[in-house]
Amino acid sequence: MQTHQAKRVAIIIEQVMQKRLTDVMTEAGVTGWTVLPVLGGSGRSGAWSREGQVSRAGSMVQVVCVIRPERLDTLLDAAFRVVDRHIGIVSISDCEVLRAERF
Amino acid sequence: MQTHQAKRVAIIIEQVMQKRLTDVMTEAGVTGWTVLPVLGGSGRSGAWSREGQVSRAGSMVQVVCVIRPERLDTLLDAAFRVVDRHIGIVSISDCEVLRAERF
Amino acid sequence: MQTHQAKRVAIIIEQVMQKRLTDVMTEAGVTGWTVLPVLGGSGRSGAWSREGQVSRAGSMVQVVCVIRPERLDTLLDAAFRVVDRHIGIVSISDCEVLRAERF
Amino acid sequence: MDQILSLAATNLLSPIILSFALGVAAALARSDLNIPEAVAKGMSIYLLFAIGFKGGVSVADHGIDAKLASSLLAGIFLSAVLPLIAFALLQVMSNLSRLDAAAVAAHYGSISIVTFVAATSVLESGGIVAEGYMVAVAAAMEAPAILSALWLISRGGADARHMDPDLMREIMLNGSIVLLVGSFAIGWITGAEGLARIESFIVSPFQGVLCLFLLDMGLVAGRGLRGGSAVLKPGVLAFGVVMPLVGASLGLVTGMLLGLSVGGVALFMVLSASASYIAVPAAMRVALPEANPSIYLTLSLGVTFPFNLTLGIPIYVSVASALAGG
Amino acid sequence: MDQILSLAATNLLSPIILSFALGVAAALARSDLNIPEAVAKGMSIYLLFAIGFKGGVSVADHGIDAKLASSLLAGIFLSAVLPLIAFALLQVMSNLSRLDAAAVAAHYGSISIVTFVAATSVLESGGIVAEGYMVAVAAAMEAPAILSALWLISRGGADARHMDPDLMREIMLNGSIVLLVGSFAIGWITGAEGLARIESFIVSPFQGVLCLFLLDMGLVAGRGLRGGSAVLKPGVLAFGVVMPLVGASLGLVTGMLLGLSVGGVALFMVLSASASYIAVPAAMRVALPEANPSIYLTLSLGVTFPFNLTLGIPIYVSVASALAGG
Amino acid sequence: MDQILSLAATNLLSPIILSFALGVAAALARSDLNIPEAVAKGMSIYLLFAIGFKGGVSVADHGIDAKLASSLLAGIFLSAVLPLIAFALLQVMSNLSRLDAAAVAAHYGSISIVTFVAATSVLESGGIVAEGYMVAVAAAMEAPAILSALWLISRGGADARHMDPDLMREIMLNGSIVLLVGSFAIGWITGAEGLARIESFIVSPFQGVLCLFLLDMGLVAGRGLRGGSAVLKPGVLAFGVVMPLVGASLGLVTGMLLGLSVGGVALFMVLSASASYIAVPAAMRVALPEANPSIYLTLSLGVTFPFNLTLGIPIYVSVASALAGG
Ligand SMILES: Nc1ncnc2c1ncn2[C@@H]1O[C@H](COP(=O)(O)O)[C@@H](O)[C@H]1O
Ligand SMILES: Nc1ncnc2c1ncn2[C@@H]1O[C@H](COP(=O)(O)O)[C@@H](O)[C@H]1O
Ligand SMILES: Nc1ncnc2c1ncn2[C@@H]1O[C@H](COP(=O)(O)O)[C@@H](O)[C@H]1O
Ligand code: NA
Ligand code: NA
Ligand code: NA
Repeated sequence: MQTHQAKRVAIIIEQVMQKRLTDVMTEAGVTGWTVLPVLGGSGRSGAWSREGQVSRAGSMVQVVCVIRPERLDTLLDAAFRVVDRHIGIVSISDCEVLRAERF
Repeated sequence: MQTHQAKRVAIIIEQVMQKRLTDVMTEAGVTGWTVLPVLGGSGRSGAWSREGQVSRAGSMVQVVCVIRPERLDTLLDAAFRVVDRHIGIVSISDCEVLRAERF
Repeated sequence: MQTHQAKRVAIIIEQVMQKRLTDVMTEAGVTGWTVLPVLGGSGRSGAWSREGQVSRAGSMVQVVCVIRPERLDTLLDAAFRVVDRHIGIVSISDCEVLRAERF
Repeated sequence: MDQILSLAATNLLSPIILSFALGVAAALARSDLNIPEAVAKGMSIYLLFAIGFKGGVSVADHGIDAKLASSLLAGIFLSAVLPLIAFALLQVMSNLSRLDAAAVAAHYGSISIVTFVAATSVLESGGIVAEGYMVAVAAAMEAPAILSALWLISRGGADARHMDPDLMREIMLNGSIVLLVGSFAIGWITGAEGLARIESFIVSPFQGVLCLFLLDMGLVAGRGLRGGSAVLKPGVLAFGVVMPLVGASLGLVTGMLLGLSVGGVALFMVLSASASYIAVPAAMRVALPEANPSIYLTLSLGVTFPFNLTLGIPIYVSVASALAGG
Repeated sequence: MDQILSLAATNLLSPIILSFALGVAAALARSDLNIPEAVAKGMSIYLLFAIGFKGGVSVADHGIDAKLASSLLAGIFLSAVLPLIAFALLQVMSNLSRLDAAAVAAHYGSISIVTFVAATSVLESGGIVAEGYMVAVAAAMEAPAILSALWLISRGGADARHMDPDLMREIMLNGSIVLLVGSFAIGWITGAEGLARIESFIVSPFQGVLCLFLLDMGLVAGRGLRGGSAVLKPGVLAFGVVMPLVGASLGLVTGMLLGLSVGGVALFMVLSASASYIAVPAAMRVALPEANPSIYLTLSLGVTFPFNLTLGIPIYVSVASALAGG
Repeated sequence: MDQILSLAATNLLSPIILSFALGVAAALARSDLNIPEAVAKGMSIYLLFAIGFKGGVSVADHGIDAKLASSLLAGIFLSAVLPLIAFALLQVMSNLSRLDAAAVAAHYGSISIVTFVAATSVLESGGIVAEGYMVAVAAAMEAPAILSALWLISRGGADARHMDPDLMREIMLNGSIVLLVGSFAIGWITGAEGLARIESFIVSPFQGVLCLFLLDMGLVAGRGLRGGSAVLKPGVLAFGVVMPLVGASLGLVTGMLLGLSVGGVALFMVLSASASYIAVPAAMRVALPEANPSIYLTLSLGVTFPFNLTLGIPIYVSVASALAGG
């Protein structure tokens, strides 16, 4: 089956920043992404879990974005502006996609 | 630690199609997969989020399947038959697995 | 944008084992991870879904860990000790990260 | 007319309608107020269980009615026929594609159980009784419309995914039908004695739960309007208000031919006038994936549902009282 | 016998049993009816809190009973001994491996709190009172069975993951034990006055919430049966019905030796007869991961739970009335 | 003093406080007891809706009060000023950075609606009435503190993310403000008649829901203390108890100047004494991401909330009765 090279960017970020991130991505011309829930985690700022949250302040989500390789830098620049001062991580991996006309 | 080459296929698809997809995968001999929840997303057909859903009609899930490289095409053919007319994306990446006897 | 090589380890494991896994990871010096919810799946031990669970006994989660390549083996050894006798899968893939000082 | 206006005013200023309005307003103002999906689902299960149970108890109380069977058949017939009318109307009023028109039509043949619940609560506060088996009629009217719409498409030669057995089972055994019919049966079997045991759960807090549920519906409808209003051309919008009136008229005639009580006629009107936004959208995503969900969801949930809730129900109840109340 | 039959009939036609049956039927018919996990969890928290609180209030009302301590000890003893009997029975009746047999045995020594709740509601509707501290006995019987089963395995030389301190804490402080004991204490401390403040929350809607909760249990049990019935050989299946009767007999003897009231004896029978499907499965996944969960879950939830709910409880209540009702 | 002690004793032994204590104890003992996020969110929506609605009905009953507007303005003023006091206190009592101190200060200017709800329930059980519009004052006091804190930071020259319009909207239209104000309006519009329709939903079960909700708050606070207590140095800890008393004193003066009833004065004290743990933390994560959430969350939820709930409320009510009850 015919597949096409792409990049998969996964951004784990605080839920309060989600809309700001996707807004910036949209401005940068990225229109496809998916948001996945996150139950908990641990990092430099300590461990947290959804259970321990009375507010959404501490919750995080994962925003996944599959894009053409040549658009990667635009996306990273945009994402970086939002993620910069906030906790969270950005990882990029290679992948292939079916139906490239969709990207 | 001993690892083995494999392929990781991630299919984001409407929840109403989930069982149809996994049924087709089972028919094609694929017996291992995991279903992850999705909170929202954006694509050619616009943005959506679980919050805005009164029915499960608009909800999506992510089906992840780790398989031996030689079985990839069988899986993609099967998945494509279900995904074809529907919204959603299929991405494939390389990975390695522990305990290959399990695949 | 400057990125750095890393490894992404995804471990799908029973929820009752989650804390045991992350404890072992912490002991091994791994301090960053994220836990994602899982809705259901299928494997050698049959199919299951959150819907069919009255107890948390059957539920699973996905623990994702992004680490420097040189620390991969430490992590896998630690994880293997917990996963060994249990159902679940461990997959490893290459990725790149922003802000490597965080890992 | 006076009665309609006063009933409409009472209705508009009731806690349930105001809660709905609050939800719409909050969504339009982009507040982050939101009710968790699981809680909303839990409330809808509560409402379905309660309304079904009470219907069954009422049938147990008043004995079985010769009109039950004919009402069910009439309901099935209406549900199957309304999509054809809706489709024809859409061809005239809008320039939707055949596919989108058929998908929309399916929604208007089927029913909205929350509209039905809201109507029973208006009837109750007006002291009007209705046949308890109307909840069974509601359940019977959920599915036939889908088959009609798919027939419309296949007749047009479009390559609709053929109604596979899985989809058929999903439609006929969808959760809300099963819960409605099941709790109706439980209420019927256990009767007044059963009701006594769970009355303080399913009767007393009912109106309050309905308020919070409509708050959520308002939030969802408001968000839908914010995102989807762009796809609704004037013709389509007008259809969202005209079609309920057409449906209600057919419901009125049917209810009167069946010889139902005032409440029964009013509920038949409500069922015919209301449009599905749960079962039918899910079926459409499977069977007609190319149809645009924004159109049918925004129309059904953002236009017709609020119209029925605020103005439609008082109109239908008043008209039923005037014509069938003789 | 007559009493058993009439009680069984009343029981079978009560809203709670019919709701359970509806759930099983919906699941077997593969309807998509389902209650969100969070809502089911919320209802179980409500039920535990209410039953614990009411037990505590009843102890506050009737003063502390000299039999409280002996009942707790007897409960712990029964919970520890029942797995040994169950294990022996399984060796005779089935050809399960030692591992699977021990895992199943652990479930039958422990208890099902929903079965307990359903039994108290049958007692209540029959006007039979029971010692309020039976909820404390229920809490005490949750864990010992697990230790017995692990001892069975280690004795057999199998390499069971040794009972680590974490697992021990998880078992002793599992959510339902803590909530049951905690709300029992709150009820005891605040007494009738505390009850008056929250009565319309924990007493009036109780039966109704139980209906919806059992609807969910029915759905889960039905889904389990659909998927897991293949693993249950006739011998294992028979065990699922025989073991509760054996357990109930021991509970009967214990309750009578303790000199409990009719209601107390009946509840002791119910606790001994019921099998865990929450705390024990979770512990087994950690301690005996190689044991097959399909076997113990399907047996406990798909066979023994429905048996107790429908036939068991009426039998136990009738027998207790006949023998202890002197 | 005697009155304080007896009120404190009654309060400490009420089901709601004991439920909170149970939650804290379970979390500290690392039990896995937990209430699903969706259920906790659902309960908080219920509580906000009920408290807002009842406030509105009470205003509808007693007619509009000339003091409504001045109370709202006073509330806004207090909310804006308290952070400045808190900030100054922190500079003296602790060695938190400017950033952390400002973030903490924002929390103490804003309010905790659950503390408010618990206080109304203490007033009710003491037969003390309060102005219904105090819920509107509560809503008005949520946001101004955030602006004050951000001003403190920008004045200090730190590069605070500037208050963008999105954040402003998020703060002003956050879910709890909208729900509180909206249900207040609905209660006001529908009045006693509206209340009659949903009374058995929003009045009778209220105390019971509050118990379960506080159980969850206890679990969250306990988990927070387990993880976060390390970050709280003695000075910061002391601030968590001193600041509420300072706030309450200002609230007392304000309430008396406004000429409110005893209940109204007590509630003004409670609002001023309580610290936010929902709206403000979310705003701080956006506006001051570098401030350490462990500090402000542990302090507000793990120290000040329990203090107010157990000792604070009885003190404030007693003082208000003594001084304003003349
Ligand atoms: N190495 C990692 N691998 C996976 N997730 C991580 C990692 N580091 C941080 N995270 C996630 O990002 C959140 C914030 O991390 P931090 O900014 O390091 O406190 C954590 O709670 C985790 O959910
Ligand atoms: N480039 C992408 N990256 C990640 N997820 C995507 C992407 N495009 C689409 N999706 C997901 O697939 C859904 C349907 O996409 P579409 O078919 O383009 O409307 C979206 O709502 C997203 O959840
Ligand atoms: N090949 C696979 N790809 C993705 N997930 C898998 C795969 N095999 C197993 N899983 C997940 O791991 C769980 C346990 O698998 P197993 O140990 O094979 O029964 C399944 O229920 C799935 O959620
Ligand atoms: Na209709
Ligand atoms: Na037992
Ligand atoms: Na304050």
